[in-house]
Amino acid sequence: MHPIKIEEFEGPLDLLLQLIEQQKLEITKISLAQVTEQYIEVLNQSASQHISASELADFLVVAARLLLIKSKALLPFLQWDEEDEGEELTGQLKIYKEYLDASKVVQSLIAKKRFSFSRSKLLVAEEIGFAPPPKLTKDRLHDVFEDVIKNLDPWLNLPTEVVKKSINIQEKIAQIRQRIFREATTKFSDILKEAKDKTEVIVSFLAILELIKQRTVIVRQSKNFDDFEINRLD
Amino acid sequence: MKNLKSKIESLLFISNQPLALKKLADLTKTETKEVSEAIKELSVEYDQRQGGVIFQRIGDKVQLASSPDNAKLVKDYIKEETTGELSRASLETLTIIAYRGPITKAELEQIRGVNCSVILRNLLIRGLVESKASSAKMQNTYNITFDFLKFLGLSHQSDLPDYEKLNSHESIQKVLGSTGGQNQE
Amino acid sequence: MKNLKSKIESLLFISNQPLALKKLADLTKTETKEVSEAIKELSVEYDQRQGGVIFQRIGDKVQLASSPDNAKLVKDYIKEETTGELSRASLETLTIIAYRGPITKAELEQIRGVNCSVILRNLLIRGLVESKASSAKMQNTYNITFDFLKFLGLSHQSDLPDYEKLNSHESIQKVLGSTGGQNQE
Repeated sequence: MHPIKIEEFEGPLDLLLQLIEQQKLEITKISLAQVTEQYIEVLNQSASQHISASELADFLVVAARLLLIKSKALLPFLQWDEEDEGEELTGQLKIYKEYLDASKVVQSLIAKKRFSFSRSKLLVAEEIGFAPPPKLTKDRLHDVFEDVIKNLDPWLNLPTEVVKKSINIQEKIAQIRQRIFREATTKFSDILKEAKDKTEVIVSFLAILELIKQRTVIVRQSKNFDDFEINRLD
Repeated sequence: MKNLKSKIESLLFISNQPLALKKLADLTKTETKEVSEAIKELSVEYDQRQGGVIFQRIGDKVQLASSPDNAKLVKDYIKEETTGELSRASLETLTIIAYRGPITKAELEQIRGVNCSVILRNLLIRGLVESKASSAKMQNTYNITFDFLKFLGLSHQSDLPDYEKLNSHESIQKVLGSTGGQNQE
Repeated sequence: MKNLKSKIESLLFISNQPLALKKLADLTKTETKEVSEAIKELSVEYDQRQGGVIFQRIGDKVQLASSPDNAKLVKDYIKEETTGELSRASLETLTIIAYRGPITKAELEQIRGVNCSVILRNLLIRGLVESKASSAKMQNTYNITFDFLKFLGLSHQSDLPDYEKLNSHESIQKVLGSTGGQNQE
């Protein structure tokens, strides 16, 4: 495997693109499956240092989509919807790449320093002196300031909202873990039956992978591309 | 028409901010449609003249600016300290907004694949992006400002390289319309 | 020559005052004689165009100005801009300065969430706001003027309605204080 050395990335798509390009791959479903593990590894390494709380949820969402793509390639018996997640993500990635390339062109345009400038002050013949807006009152100022304060709310609440979103994903992972713990042995297809939407399917995968890594469960598959059993290790 | 063009030119010349079509129509007591015609003609005239002053337009706003050919001369004269330095995230976001604007936050996030609240706020504060309530899209849309256009030294957004292609990206509609809208809040 | 004309035009456009031939020669690093030639040509071009901007020569100084044909329109616009009611954006800015001044531009922009450069300049021109070098904050601070305070019928800033409560409102403190590193790029 190629060593992963990612210096800096702007969001999950950028990270994904860097991983693909490092291995000189084209943007295809197969390459996405190939870099899935590395993506998750980088995520584990960098989550605390490089990824802000406001962006973590987006990184997790892409991780989940990657796992889904990989699992579909490995386990064709999984058929939970008609949408082709792989097509969708490769499409998105290709578009992102086009704008990323364009941003380099824009950067070189700016670097030429061909700036233009406009007048900074209204062109008036004489000094204006003191010219208050005739109808303005102190009460109006008061009302406007209250509005200004109220308008700060969405921004001030933003960090909480974003954190909530990542907690949701992490909570789901925790729920699924507990389920696996309750039953000593369970089938993957059974877990999937209960998944309400695509995100839960994805999250199930994340949870199981995590548990395998922690050596709390072991997964058995009788033959390739088949359903598998999850056993708790006591 | 010549008359109206002259009026618009006078107003733009003395003003220190971009003027909207609607505002120009009010000031000149003319229909917006006529103002729109006059502006188109003026814009073409300025483009053809290639003089020391350019005619910039973004959406329904217009402004006169010094030609980018004389950037250094003007910069030194007015003692501007513009460097045009932008972080990668800013550059990436501005590029998408420049090519796709006016664009909603959800559309922007769909392309970048990441929450853009923080970066948008930074760009709004730096005056490189502005937001507008859009009744058509039922939410705010964002576009680049004249200040950013001046960094680029262009008269119009559409003068950006490959504008046609990146503005009306075929598959982008598919992505934006898809159910994979993970980033909607 | 086209080049030199373009340079002179840019400088005249951006300048708020007439420029002497000698000054133009210095700025463009050209001989006065060439500048004189270029100015003649520019002057003829502007005369032929009969647009909204005219080229004036007074003694050895030259300037661009709005056409006298539109004198009334321009005067009305300036009057509206400098003595009329404030736009919503300007009003918000003035209000924040009234309740929070002395305040830096950066703090002001954190609260409004948008760039305030142009608005601030216009409020300064109208004598509603003044700026002061603040050694404590290492940058200029802005506050409302005494004239404006008197105009509101107040003798102290703290006499503004609900001053205590609004001045130190929690949301304002939060947005100016640690916003959890949200504002770094």
